Amino acid sequence: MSLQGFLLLAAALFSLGLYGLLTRRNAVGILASVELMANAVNLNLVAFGRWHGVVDGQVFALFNTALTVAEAAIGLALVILLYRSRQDVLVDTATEMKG
Amino acid sequence: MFWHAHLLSLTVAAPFVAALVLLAAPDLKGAAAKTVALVGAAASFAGAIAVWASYDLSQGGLQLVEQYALVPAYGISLHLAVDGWGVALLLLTGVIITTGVLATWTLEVREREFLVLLLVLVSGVYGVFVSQDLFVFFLFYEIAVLPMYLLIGIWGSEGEVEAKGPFAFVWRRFKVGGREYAAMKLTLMLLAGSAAILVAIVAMFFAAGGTSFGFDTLQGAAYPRSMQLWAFVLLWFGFGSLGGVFPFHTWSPDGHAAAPTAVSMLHAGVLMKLGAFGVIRVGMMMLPDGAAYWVPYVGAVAVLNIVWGAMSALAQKDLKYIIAYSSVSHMGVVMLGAATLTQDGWNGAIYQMVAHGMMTGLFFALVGLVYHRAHSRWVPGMGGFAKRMPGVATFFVLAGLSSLGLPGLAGFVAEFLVFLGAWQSDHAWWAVPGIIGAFVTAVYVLRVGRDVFFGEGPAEGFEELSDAKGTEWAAIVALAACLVLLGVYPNLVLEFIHQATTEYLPLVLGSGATGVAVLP
Amino acid sequence: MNTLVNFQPLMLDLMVLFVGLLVLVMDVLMPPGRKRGLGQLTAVALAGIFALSFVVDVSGVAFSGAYEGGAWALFFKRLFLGAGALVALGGTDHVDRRYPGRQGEFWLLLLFTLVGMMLLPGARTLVLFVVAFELMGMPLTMLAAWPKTEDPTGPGRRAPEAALKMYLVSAASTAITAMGLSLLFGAAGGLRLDVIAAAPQTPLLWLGLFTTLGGLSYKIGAVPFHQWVPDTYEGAPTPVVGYLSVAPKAAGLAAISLILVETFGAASARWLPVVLFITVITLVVGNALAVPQRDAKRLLAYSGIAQMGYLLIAVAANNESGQAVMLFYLAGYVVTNLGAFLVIEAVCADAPDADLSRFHGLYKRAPGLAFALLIFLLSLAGIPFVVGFWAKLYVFMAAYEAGLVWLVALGAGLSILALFYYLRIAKVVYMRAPAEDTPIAVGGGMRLAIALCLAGVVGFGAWPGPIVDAARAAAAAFGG
Amino acid sequence: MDTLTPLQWASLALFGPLVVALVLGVVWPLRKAGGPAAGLSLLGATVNLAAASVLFVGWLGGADTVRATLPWLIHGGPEGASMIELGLHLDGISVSMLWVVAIVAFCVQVFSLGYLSDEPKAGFGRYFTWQSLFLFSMNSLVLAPNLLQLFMGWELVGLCSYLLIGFWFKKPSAARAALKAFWVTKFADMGLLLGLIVLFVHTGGFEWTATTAAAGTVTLLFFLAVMGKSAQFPLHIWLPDAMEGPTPVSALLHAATMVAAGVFLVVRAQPLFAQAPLTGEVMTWVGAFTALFAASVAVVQTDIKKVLAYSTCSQLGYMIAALGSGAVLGGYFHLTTHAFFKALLFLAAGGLIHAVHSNELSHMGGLLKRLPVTGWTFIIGALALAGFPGFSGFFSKDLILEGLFDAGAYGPLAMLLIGAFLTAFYMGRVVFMALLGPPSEHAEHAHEAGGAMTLPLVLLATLALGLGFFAGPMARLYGLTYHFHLGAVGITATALGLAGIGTAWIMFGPKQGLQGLAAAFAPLGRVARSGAVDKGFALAYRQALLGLGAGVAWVDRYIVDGLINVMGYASLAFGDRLRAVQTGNVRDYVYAVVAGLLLLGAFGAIVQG
Repeated sequence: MSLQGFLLLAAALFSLGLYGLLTRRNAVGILASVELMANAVNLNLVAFGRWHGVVDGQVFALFNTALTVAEAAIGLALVILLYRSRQDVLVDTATEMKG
Repeated sequence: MFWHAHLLSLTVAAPFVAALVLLAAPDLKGAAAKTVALVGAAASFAGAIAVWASYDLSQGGLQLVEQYALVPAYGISLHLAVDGWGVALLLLTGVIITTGVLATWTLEVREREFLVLLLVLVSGVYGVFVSQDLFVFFLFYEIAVLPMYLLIGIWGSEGEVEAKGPFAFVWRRFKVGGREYAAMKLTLMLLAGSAAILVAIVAMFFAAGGTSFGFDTLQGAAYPRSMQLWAFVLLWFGFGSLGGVFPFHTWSPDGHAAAPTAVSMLHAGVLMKLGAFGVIRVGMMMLPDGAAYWVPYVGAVAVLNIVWGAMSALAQKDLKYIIAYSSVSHMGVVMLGAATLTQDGWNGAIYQMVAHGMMTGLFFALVGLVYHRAHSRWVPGMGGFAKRMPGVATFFVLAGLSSLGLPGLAGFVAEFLVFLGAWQSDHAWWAVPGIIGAFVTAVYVLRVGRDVFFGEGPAEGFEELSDAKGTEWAAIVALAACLVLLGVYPNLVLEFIHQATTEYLPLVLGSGATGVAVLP
Repeated sequence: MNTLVNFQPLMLDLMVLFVGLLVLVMDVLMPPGRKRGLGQLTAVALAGIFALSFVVDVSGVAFSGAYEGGAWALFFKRLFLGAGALVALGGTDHVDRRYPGRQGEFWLLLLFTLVGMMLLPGARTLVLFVVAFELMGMPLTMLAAWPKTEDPTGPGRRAPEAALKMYLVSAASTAITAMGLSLLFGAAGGLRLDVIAAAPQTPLLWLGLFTTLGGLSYKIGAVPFHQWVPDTYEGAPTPVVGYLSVAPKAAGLAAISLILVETFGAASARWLPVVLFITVITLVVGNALAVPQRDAKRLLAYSGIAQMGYLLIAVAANNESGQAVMLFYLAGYVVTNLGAFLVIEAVCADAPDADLSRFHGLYKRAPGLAFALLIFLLSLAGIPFVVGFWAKLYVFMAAYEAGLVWLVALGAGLSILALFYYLRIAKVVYMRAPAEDTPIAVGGGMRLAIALCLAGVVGFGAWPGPIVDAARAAAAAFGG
Repeated sequence: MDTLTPLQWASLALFGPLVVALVLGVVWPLRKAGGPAAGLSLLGATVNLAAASVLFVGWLGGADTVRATLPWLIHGGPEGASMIELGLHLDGISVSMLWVVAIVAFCVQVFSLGYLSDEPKAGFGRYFTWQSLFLFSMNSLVLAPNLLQLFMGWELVGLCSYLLIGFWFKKPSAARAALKAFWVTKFADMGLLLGLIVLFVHTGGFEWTATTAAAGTVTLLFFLAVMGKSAQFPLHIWLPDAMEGPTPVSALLHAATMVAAGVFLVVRAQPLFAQAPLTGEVMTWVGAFTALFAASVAVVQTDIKKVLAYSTCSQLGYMIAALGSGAVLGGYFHLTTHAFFKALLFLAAGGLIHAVHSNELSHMGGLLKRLPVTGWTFIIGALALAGFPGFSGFFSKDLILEGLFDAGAYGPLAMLLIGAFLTAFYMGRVVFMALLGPPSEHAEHAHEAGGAMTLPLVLLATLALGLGFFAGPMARLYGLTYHFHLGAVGITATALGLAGIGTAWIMFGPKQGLQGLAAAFAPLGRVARSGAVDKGFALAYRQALLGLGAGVAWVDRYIVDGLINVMGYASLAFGDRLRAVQTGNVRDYVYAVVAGLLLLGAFGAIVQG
């Protein structure tokens, strides 16, 4: 498979994630979309690393995976907090502060 | 030797030290606090007199030089020195702050804080007049401007302006005429000016090589003409907004009307002079090409100022507004003198700063006194006050006479010199509206004197009226005496002013254009 | 010397990490009622490390060049340490009172964010960049969400919303930025900044650069990536906001400087229009939106956005004096803004919000706080004799030197608008009558923290020379 | 006495009253004591009179011009710095004027002792303070070595006029009249100031001896000031109102001395005026018209002081016309004689008013019997004013008319001749109504006042009677010669004067005849009382000046300041509008971030790539 193939797949994944990010109202859905985007990035990194013939990309991807996991954990904690205080997980109902 | 070597810094610092003492001693209240302030003010006044006495006229130039490095990386240093103009303006400042503190003696609300701010402010004023470093000049200028916000906002008096005109919707957001409004407007307009000044200063700094802010460096630098043209406008706007230049004068009536007595005295008496002084000292002297180009406009606007201010004063019904507009008009005389670029015009401009400072100081002291007793500034409601306050009435008329340029009082000398300079300049016609302005002044000043003090009255509700007392007398009499002294014997300070003008005017005109000789 | 295992440049970072571990251990060992000491421990330890930073030699290279110490990085580290120490000092009361039993984790997270920030200025590879950023960012989100209150009117009730907004915007921008970084990697074939700097200038490279720039703009809250800022500042606990408003901003600017000036400095013609555009809209929007605000924290949030605009001017100057100015500005900004938020915390400690009406007549209730607030506000407005003035002045001078006269004029003009909203706070503090006359009790730590901030603001303002020299020296080391 | 030099005498004359004024001004207990203040002031006036007399006698003997100056004000011009000077200038013109002022002032002060004896002590003291200040001011004007000092004295006498007219400041009409006088003269003084500036810039000095191409401009500007000060049409409007002041003030300032300052300026600056024929022409016509106009108005006045006030305008018109046509001696001599007889008339009128407590002619009548000294001295003054042969006014008026005749100014001459008839007529009217005829009820208890009020009258009457015979010596003082010669003009004028008196006798004497003629005067009375000129000025003041002021103030407040407010308002409104962007919905924030990032990326990839 050529580099372009990987990049196209990554771009597709990223676009899917972006679409979910922009259209989901449910916080969990948004978290999942962000994960999708992160994985697109990882795919990119690995593909580019392979293409350049260096390991940097794989290292970066590893780090990135770890960070994404941590981020998701915090995100889920926040979702729980949100649910506790408002009994739902819809992000667009939290609009008390504005202007 | 110590005293002489540090005379200027001591003079500048004296009020500041008094302010620190007051700040450090929260238990000082009432007369004790006022005495501390008076000592600080009087010490600085004494310093100003010592400067006057020790300035060597035959030698001229900058004297009593002190220099301390401040920010070497940008060539900023605390460089103090006095020239002939400085001598005259230091004396003015000394008189005004001393009498201002005396006139404040009746203040009973948060007086310690009031005096702290007032004294800090006046330190800044002194500093501006003796700075020989543009940056330090600017810093002192800011010290002189900033405390105004709190001084007016906290101790000011309320007023109201009717919502009318095409912009009446503005009243939905602002309480026009109120003291918070006045304080905010004054601060914002003056600091907008400061921002403009700062931009011009930075431009000058780099155009002069980027090594020093010293006057000596900046004054002789070869600035590109194009830069001078816009930088001069910035300085004119910047300093001019403090100097009450049309149309950036509108902070002045509201601000002066709202301000407490001593603040009005200091603000109209000295602070507005800083603006005009800045236009001359920085704008014209350092940017001669810019000055040469813009001077016709500066003069025309100054003439407009004179007439506009006087005509506006004519229609005011609020005592303080009348005096405030008269300041706008009289500051026009200063700017007119500056714009003539003649020896007499410049002499007159600086002399008018001194003369108007004392005169308007006296005015505001008297108006404050009337307000303190009558609890009103509304002229149509007054009348016949002279029965209860004959002394105040007399001195009010005296101040009025000086403002309309009666010979024998300081105002005449100044206006005469300015008009003389105007007729010698390239725009002789400037003298005509100037003289008409003086006539209109006669109309409104004496009319308000009549409306307040003469005729029948006083009406009901003015039972508390009484003549000036104690320290108030001291303030009033001292200012009036200065007006007379300066009117009768102008050379007392004019010699000093003339000396400096002789040195400075060629900077603007170019060395070839003048043959002004030093006085024998 | 084997730079792979040279820990010398990381000494300070490791010390902070150690303190963090110490807090973790102590938290387990300490009885629940005595955990107040953890805050004090943090404050003292950070202050100590701050002092040690003048002794320990942290220059050199670590991780085979992936990390680089030096005067520039050290300047930032001191800023972070200072900010951390001041927050710990001033925030101990808050944490102790509001999060009983959870103090340990709070300080631990704070220390971890500090480690992240301190790593950042020395990072010379994208991996370390991302790791440092996340180490800084994720605990901050948690700190913002720290209050667990069921009381719908109590303080901290808006924290979940604040944290959520911060988190979601962050997650979105991080994901897209990561994509940008991957493109940078793809274009350059390496993660080291020097490799990227030498990369062929392809569209892929620019795509990656600008996407990354956007992500960093989110960190400093530049328009249009700023919208989380006011909501988060308004809802999150005030000491956290104070910290959030200075330290991560400095870190973000360090990162921007590394990318734009250090890596792509030679190609400034490429990015300058973009940065100028962001600068201008940040200045305008920040100032304009600060004007109508009624909540002090929210007002300061917008004003903070505007301040970032001024700092971006320094970056846009793209020269050594621009960097020096940025460092000086940040030093002043840390003490000023942190001081202002600490005063807000002192005044509104138990209130559900920081509405301006709570500041009415503060002068009568707490003259010292009122005075300190006034000075902080004047400094933010850039008024002479306090540090903010010199900061703005130097920014203007650097911009003028770089030929950006119009930007100087815009900045100077908008500073008048800024003065208006800062004075609005001063106005209610000094000119309005208080609703209640009760004096405000301020704890010792808070008092000391505010006094230190005040001393910094006034001291740097009265005598800016040493800091200017230090900033210049640090800037000279940058990119050298 | 010979031990003092003329300069020292002059200094004594100048500074004596100043010292008195300063002492009274500063030492308020003395001023408020009243009597002692008056004593001190009188002492100053006496010293002044003595010094002036010594000088006068000296100059009658033919002394040379003496001049002494001190530097006062630095002037820096392109040629270098010089000093503008102040000082003393003694020659025939200044010394004679000094003497006239000294005599009248002395008489007035003595008279005031009696006239104002009912005033409260503080007011009494204040009155004499102003009197002394006036004396100093007038002397500094008269003795001025250059036109600048003359201007300064000029302004100061204006101030004193303001203070003295407004002496009863609690009376609104007095406060208003004082203001009006000050404003009108100040308005006119703009001309003098501007003229001085033009003169200075052209000649480098304020000398009246200068020769300059700008003389026309300068003198026309000067003449504006003269019109104000010497109450020439149409700037005469302040003078009748000025009668609100105490009558001795009217005698001193508004009849004898201050209003004559305008004429004095023309005499003093004759070398300049001589270079400007156009100005002379204007002066002749304005003066002649004023003489005729004011005389006509005087005819119908019912207030004795108003009659005298208009008479003063009229007589000043004679002087101006004379000076305009080159009859310098006539103008200046008339100034001198007029000073004495008009001061006499005012003081005597004051005596009459004091006796009946009214200004109205109809309230008087038959007072000659009750106040013989006052009455007879008044008649002497009236005859002098009417130009009755042998009285001083006869000689001086004759000089004027002859001068106009010689200059060929026949139009103005005709006006002045009619004026001469009217003058005699209205003075006759006053005499017959107030002094002769049946006593009115007000006059029943009238009686002669004390010596303080009668002695000055006698002294002035002597001068009014006899001064005409000293025209020769007076002319020598001015450096001119005088020969008595009664030509056709003089005879005509005398005849017209006698006819005027006769007409008055017929109409207001015992027979009360010729009432048809009185009816003919009625429209004139209506015109006079309607105060058309006054109304014109009031209109200019209220509508033009105040209206413009109100307009300017409105524009300043609501447009100029309004725009500045709008700038603030717009900033706030902009912020308000912008708030809508911050919806509070985090999804919108994410949209903004994504959009921003994609935009940046697109910019990077497409535009830059």
